[in-house]
Amino acid sequence: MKYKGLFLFLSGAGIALVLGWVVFPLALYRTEPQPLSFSHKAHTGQPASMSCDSCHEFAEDGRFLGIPVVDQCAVCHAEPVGKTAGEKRLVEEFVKPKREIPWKVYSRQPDNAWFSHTTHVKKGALKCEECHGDHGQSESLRPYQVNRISGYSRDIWGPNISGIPSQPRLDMKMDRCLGCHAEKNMSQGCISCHK
Amino acid sequence: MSNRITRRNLFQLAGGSALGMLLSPVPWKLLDDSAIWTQNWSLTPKLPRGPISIRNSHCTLCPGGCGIAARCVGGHPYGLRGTGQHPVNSGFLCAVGLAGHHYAYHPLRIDAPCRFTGREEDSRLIPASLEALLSEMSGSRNSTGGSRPGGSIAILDSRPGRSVSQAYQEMLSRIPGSVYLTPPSNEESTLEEIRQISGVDGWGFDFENTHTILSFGAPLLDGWGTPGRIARRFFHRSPKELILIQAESYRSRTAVQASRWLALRPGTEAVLAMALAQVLLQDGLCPTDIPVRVADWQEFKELAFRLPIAAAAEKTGLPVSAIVEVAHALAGSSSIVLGGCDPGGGPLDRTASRAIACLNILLGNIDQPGGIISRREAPGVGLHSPRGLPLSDVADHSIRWMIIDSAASGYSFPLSLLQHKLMHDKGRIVCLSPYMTPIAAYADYIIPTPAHLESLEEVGTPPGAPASSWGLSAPLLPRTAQSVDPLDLIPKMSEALGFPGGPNTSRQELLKQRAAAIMAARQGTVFHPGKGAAVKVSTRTGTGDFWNLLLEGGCWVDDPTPPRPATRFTMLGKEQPWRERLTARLEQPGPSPDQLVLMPVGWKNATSSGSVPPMISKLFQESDCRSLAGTVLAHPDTAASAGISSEGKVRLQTRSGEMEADLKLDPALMPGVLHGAVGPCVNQAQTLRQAPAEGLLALCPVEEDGSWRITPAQMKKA
Amino acid sequence: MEQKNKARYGMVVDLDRCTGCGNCMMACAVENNLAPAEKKANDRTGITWMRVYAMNNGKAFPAAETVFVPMACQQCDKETPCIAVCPQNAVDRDPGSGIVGQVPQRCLGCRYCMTACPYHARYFNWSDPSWPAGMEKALNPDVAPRMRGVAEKCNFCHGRWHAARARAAAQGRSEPDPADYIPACVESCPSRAILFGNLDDAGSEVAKACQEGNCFRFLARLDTESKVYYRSAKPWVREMAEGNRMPSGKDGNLS
Amino acid sequence: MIEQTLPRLPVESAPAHTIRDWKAMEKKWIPRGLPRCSPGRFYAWLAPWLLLLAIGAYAMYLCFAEGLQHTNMDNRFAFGLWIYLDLTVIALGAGAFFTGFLFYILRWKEMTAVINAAVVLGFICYSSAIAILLVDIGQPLRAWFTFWHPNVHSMLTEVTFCLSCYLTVLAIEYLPVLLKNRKLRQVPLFLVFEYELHRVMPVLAGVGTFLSFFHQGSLGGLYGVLHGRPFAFREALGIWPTTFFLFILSAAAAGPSFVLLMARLTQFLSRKQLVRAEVFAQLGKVSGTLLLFYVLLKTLDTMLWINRIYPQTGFSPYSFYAEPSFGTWVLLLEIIGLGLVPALFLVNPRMREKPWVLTLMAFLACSGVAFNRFVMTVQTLALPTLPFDRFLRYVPSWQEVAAFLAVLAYGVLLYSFSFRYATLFPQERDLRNQ
Repeated sequence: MKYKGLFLFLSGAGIALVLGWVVFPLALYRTEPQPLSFSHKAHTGQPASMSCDSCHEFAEDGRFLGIPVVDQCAVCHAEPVGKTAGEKRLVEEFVKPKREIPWKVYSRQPDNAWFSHTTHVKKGALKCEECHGDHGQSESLRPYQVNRISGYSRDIWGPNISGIPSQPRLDMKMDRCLGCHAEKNMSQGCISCHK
Repeated sequence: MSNRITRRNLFQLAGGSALGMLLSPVPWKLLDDSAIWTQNWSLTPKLPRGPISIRNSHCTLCPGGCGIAARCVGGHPYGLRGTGQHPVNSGFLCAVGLAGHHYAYHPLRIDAPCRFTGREEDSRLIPASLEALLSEMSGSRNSTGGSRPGGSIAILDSRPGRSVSQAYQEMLSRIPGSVYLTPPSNEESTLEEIRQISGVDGWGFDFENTHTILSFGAPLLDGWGTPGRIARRFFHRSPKELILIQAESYRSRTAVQASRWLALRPGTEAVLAMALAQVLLQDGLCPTDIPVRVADWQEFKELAFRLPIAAAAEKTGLPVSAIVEVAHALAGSSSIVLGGCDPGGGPLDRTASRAIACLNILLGNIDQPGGIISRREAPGVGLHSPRGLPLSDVADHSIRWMIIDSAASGYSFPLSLLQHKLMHDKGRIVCLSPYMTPIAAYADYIIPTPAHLESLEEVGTPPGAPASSWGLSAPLLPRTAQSVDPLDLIPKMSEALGFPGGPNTSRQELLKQRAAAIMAARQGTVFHPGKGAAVKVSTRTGTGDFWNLLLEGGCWVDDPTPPRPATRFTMLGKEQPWRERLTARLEQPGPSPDQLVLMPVGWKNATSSGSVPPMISKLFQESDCRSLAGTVLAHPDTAASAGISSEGKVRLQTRSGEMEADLKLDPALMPGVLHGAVGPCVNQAQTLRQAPAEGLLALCPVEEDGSWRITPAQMKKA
Repeated sequence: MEQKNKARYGMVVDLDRCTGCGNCMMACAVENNLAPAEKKANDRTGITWMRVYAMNNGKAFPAAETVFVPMACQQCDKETPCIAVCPQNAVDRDPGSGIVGQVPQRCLGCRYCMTACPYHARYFNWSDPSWPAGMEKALNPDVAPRMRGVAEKCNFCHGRWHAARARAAAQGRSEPDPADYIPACVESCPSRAILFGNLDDAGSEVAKACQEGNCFRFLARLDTESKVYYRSAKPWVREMAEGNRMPSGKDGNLS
Repeated sequence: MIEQTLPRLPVESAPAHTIRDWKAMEKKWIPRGLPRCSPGRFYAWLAPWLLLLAIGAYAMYLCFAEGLQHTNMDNRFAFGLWIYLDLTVIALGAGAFFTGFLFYILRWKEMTAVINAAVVLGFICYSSAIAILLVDIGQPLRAWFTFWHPNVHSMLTEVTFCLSCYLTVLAIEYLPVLLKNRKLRQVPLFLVFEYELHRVMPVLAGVGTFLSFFHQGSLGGLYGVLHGRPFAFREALGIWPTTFFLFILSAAAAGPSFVLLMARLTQFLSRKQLVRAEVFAQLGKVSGTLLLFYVLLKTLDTMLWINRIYPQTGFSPYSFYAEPSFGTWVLLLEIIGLGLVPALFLVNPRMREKPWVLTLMAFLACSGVAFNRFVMTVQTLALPTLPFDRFLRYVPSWQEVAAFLAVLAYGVLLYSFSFRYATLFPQERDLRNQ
């Protein structure tokens, strides 16, 4: 047992690494269900073939209205489209009583961030996919994970627990904003984006 | 041996784990997340989310009638501003109105009927029910018969002229011996005297076209009338020149902005007015038709010359030259002489108001452009005149039930005024109020009504306005379940008092009828807040259309009223009671120089509305804008004469009692005068159980002439 | 290149027009989600991004004169005292607007900026801000509420600036319409004592007004080149404001 | 007797043999050949300080849990007792770096008599400064932002970086002092570690000197750069205001005095001679020389300040000293009473020989530095800047005072433990044998 010390040292390190890289993320994030299942693909694909901004609208004053209100759903879903249980629930629990659907928003930024979709989409000519990935093509809503400490959606930090951005980038932390702003020679001032 | 775990082995394991941890995301992510947690924790509220919209309405906190535009998130107001181009307030609000949407969350909000167990300091707040009130009312019917002369049932209406006021008056008209009361009015005191002198109702100030204003302490630039209207006349790029002469004992906010400030000794307003009248008569500055139109010209002239100018100058503390100059300045152009006083001090005494009204007549200001012009009432007022009996004119100890409606703060008049009118022992006060105010705390029953912006209300003609106006205050916030609409309470009270079958129309119906009446008269214009412009009522077709526009913040304004044919005046009254009163005032010896006088001071916007929004505490506690209630200001010499050299706690004593106050030294004050700041109580730590108190106003007894603004006082170190 | 000094926002406050009504303070407090004053809050502990001070000429009745001085962050342009001292870049000067921006979420609460500011325009959250129950529903969605232990100050209503820029983007303009970006204090002032606009736009009302003879800056000799100008026709006001403290009994200067 | 005063110590309720065992065990931790008082007496001495520490910990808890509303600081007096404390303890803690500098770099062998004590004192001063800073800032959980998003132009960034680095250095320097303990030396690893540490000590002393140089200066710069506060503002030499250099010099001057003072105090309390008189005299000489130099520069700086900065900022020369409680006596006391006087006495060899003069003058020198930090913190903030401002007053709250005292108690405790279980004064054994 000449290498007992080294063995113990390495096993201590190994246990810590497993705890840190595997167990910790599981403990840090809480998965919350979405209130309804939703397929973006069913809306953007055939036959509906809607574009992003047919539901995620821009108001005249330049504000982005974000997740559509239930009245917008009601335009098509006043009565169940199809026979699924989800459709039935949508109509009975939300559309008819005009109750807003409590969606969990993957990309919800904190209250102190000001992000104008209008500026980025209309002036900056960014595509929705550049930040939101292929969310618009998804068949179903992936689980929403919330950080137990900070209360942020996991999408802000990005899927990689190390914080090293994946390619294509999926994280939504400030350094990603700043990187793009620096690249495109856009404002770097704090209150340009903080409210 | 080698299989034993030694201490050294444990160190090795721990060392490895520590290294492993450092190479894992744990410490770094925890550091980051804990920092984000501090930015995001639940101790800071989350922001509301939703579509942004603008909703227009009217402010009903005071009679000013300002149009408000509310920025809303998800339909919920989060910021108010004046409606742009609004004909009444020109897009401006006062500081209190700006936070009007916060009233619903007032920490002193009353959510159920309640009462205090007594008037003592340690009395408790207990629940009271509407049923208990109604049964006590019906019980009292047997003992008093509901027909005591002098008014056994009184309704004190802080906002006369509303449709609810009509309903009150209708109810009272069927109850013998009842009386409809209005609280002392500050801003229209001059107009009220002119009404009595001329026997004609309906007057307004034509500030927009006037050249010279002589104001006897009216806080013109501190919330008078509709602040936006006054501000527009004074400050907005306007080609018309304006001279303001402010006669007041200290350099108030208004005096600072005035072209000339006359440091007038308190209580000598009537003397100055009569001295000015004397100069006008002496120098032949009255228009020629005035002597003909005044019935008692000779008597008045005699009275005006009673006190030599030099004597008047001494009494008022002004140089003779100043009096002469002011008289000439007033006569030389269109002018208005305006009586008033600091809102904390209530109305100017009636003798002074009468003298000021007479001065306007001598100057020929009545029915002249830029003077005091005719103003017809808005259509649809109906059977009852909005004017009630002033509270001070009711016989003492005659009222069994005093019902106080809306916006009564307890800082606009001393509670002793109310107290003296109540019957001994049996007198009861019912206060309809959304918040706990000193007056509510004093009541026997507090009935919660909807808070500001929670119910459909109306706004009538603001004080001193040149033309009548009418608009709606559409609710911007949902009503709370427990609040009671006064209109629903009236028939119940009427029935309890033995007169069933009271008015039974809904609030909306009542207001719709009024709107229809205005529409039917086809006069005036209606302002469209969305367009920022007004259109003639006669061009609008449907009543429904008109109603909807009013609900969206529209405002009807009457056309200018044509001048009345030469009005005749009786300056000193039919039986000439004013000759004696004015004489007494002119011959009254001046106060002795070492006699301190206490003058209550306040801020109209804060003392006139039932309560103040919590945010107002910033102005009182954290800036130099306003003095906290309970502060007494004095010139250092004044304090020195009382043996006090530094700021701090002092005791004030008047014939009404004694009280502790915070002395602040202010060399800007007239020596011998103490300014006692009254209301509002802005302390955020207030709870319903510890009701706000009346404060220094309790030291100010109501004089025979109905005023309480000058009280001899003593001050000593606490 | 695009972002270089598009605008340099500033103010001119006419002290002769100010009646001390407090509208600016209230409008500011409501707009910027300030909490009502705490029970014991006073002029030294309370948070008021805009505060009205009274300045007097030190004389007694009847010669006493007072002007009200609305004072917010003076938005210093040159060697901005608070920017240089902040250890973690929680304050910066926005290059596109000239606004000295404070980001409370970055702040760690050392209060060095507060000792650096000669205008006392910076405020610290000595406790968690608290609103009466339910009032969080009435918060302005465009301004983040602050937490305890951080400094805050006037950012020239940056919430309105953001909204105006978004509106401009929606309309395809690169710069906000001046009519869309008016700070709450300016908007609410009934006597129109406050002018606001782009100081670099020679045609703007502020750019012209700040050149007038009656115009001055508080503590101008400290050379911070603040972007909040004041004006008054009263010589004593100008003299005091520029840093020549006048002997007034209470402050007891030796002269 | 002492046992009776401490009925609550768990030791006392234990059976007699346990106490005996414990006493014997405790004795093994005490360095060989150094007489120390009985453990009962030692822990009785600690009890009041522990109490103070507990009260202070409660006060700090209040600030962490409910925010700094528990202090009497306000928006105008944003720095208070704690910042004053930080500045002062760091200035006094300069004894560590300066003694280290003298011993390791300049090879003044006689400093070996106090080097351990100086390191311990330095460690105490710096760790308490960091601890109180963490209470003083509003958001301690975000304190690391300074490292992640540093503003290199801020003096406070410089302070934070140097302070935390130097505290690490001090901790490493402190370790061998602890590891020399005879029980700890039984662990072979520690022995090796301690030996290795000794070899790098001169390097550490060099690093420490460099870091100290910067943060002492930056603490001075903290005020000197405030061009919005003409009272504190000084013109820059290069990128640093003159206060930068004055603070370095004054701290270097006060540091040896503080070491001297503490050694004297320890001698007095333990009733033993611990350090040879020549060493004290040497410390006094160093302190006095530096202080004289400092007084000269400070005077020069004050003259420049009165004649250049005052007129430039539009403040009248005397307005800063107009308030009766902060008259010109402040300036005179600081420069002459607590500067020139001790400096002159300390440089005089004949005066240095008298122990009481040496001690008193060292005390005055330390007070002078403390007073300078007080003036820079408190008077800077109390003075008005805007024309309608008034001179302000500030009285710390009990929580601030309690935290202040807790830091003092922490220092006493750590110092007492170090004195008992480590060799702070190597000459003690020799002096005892003589």
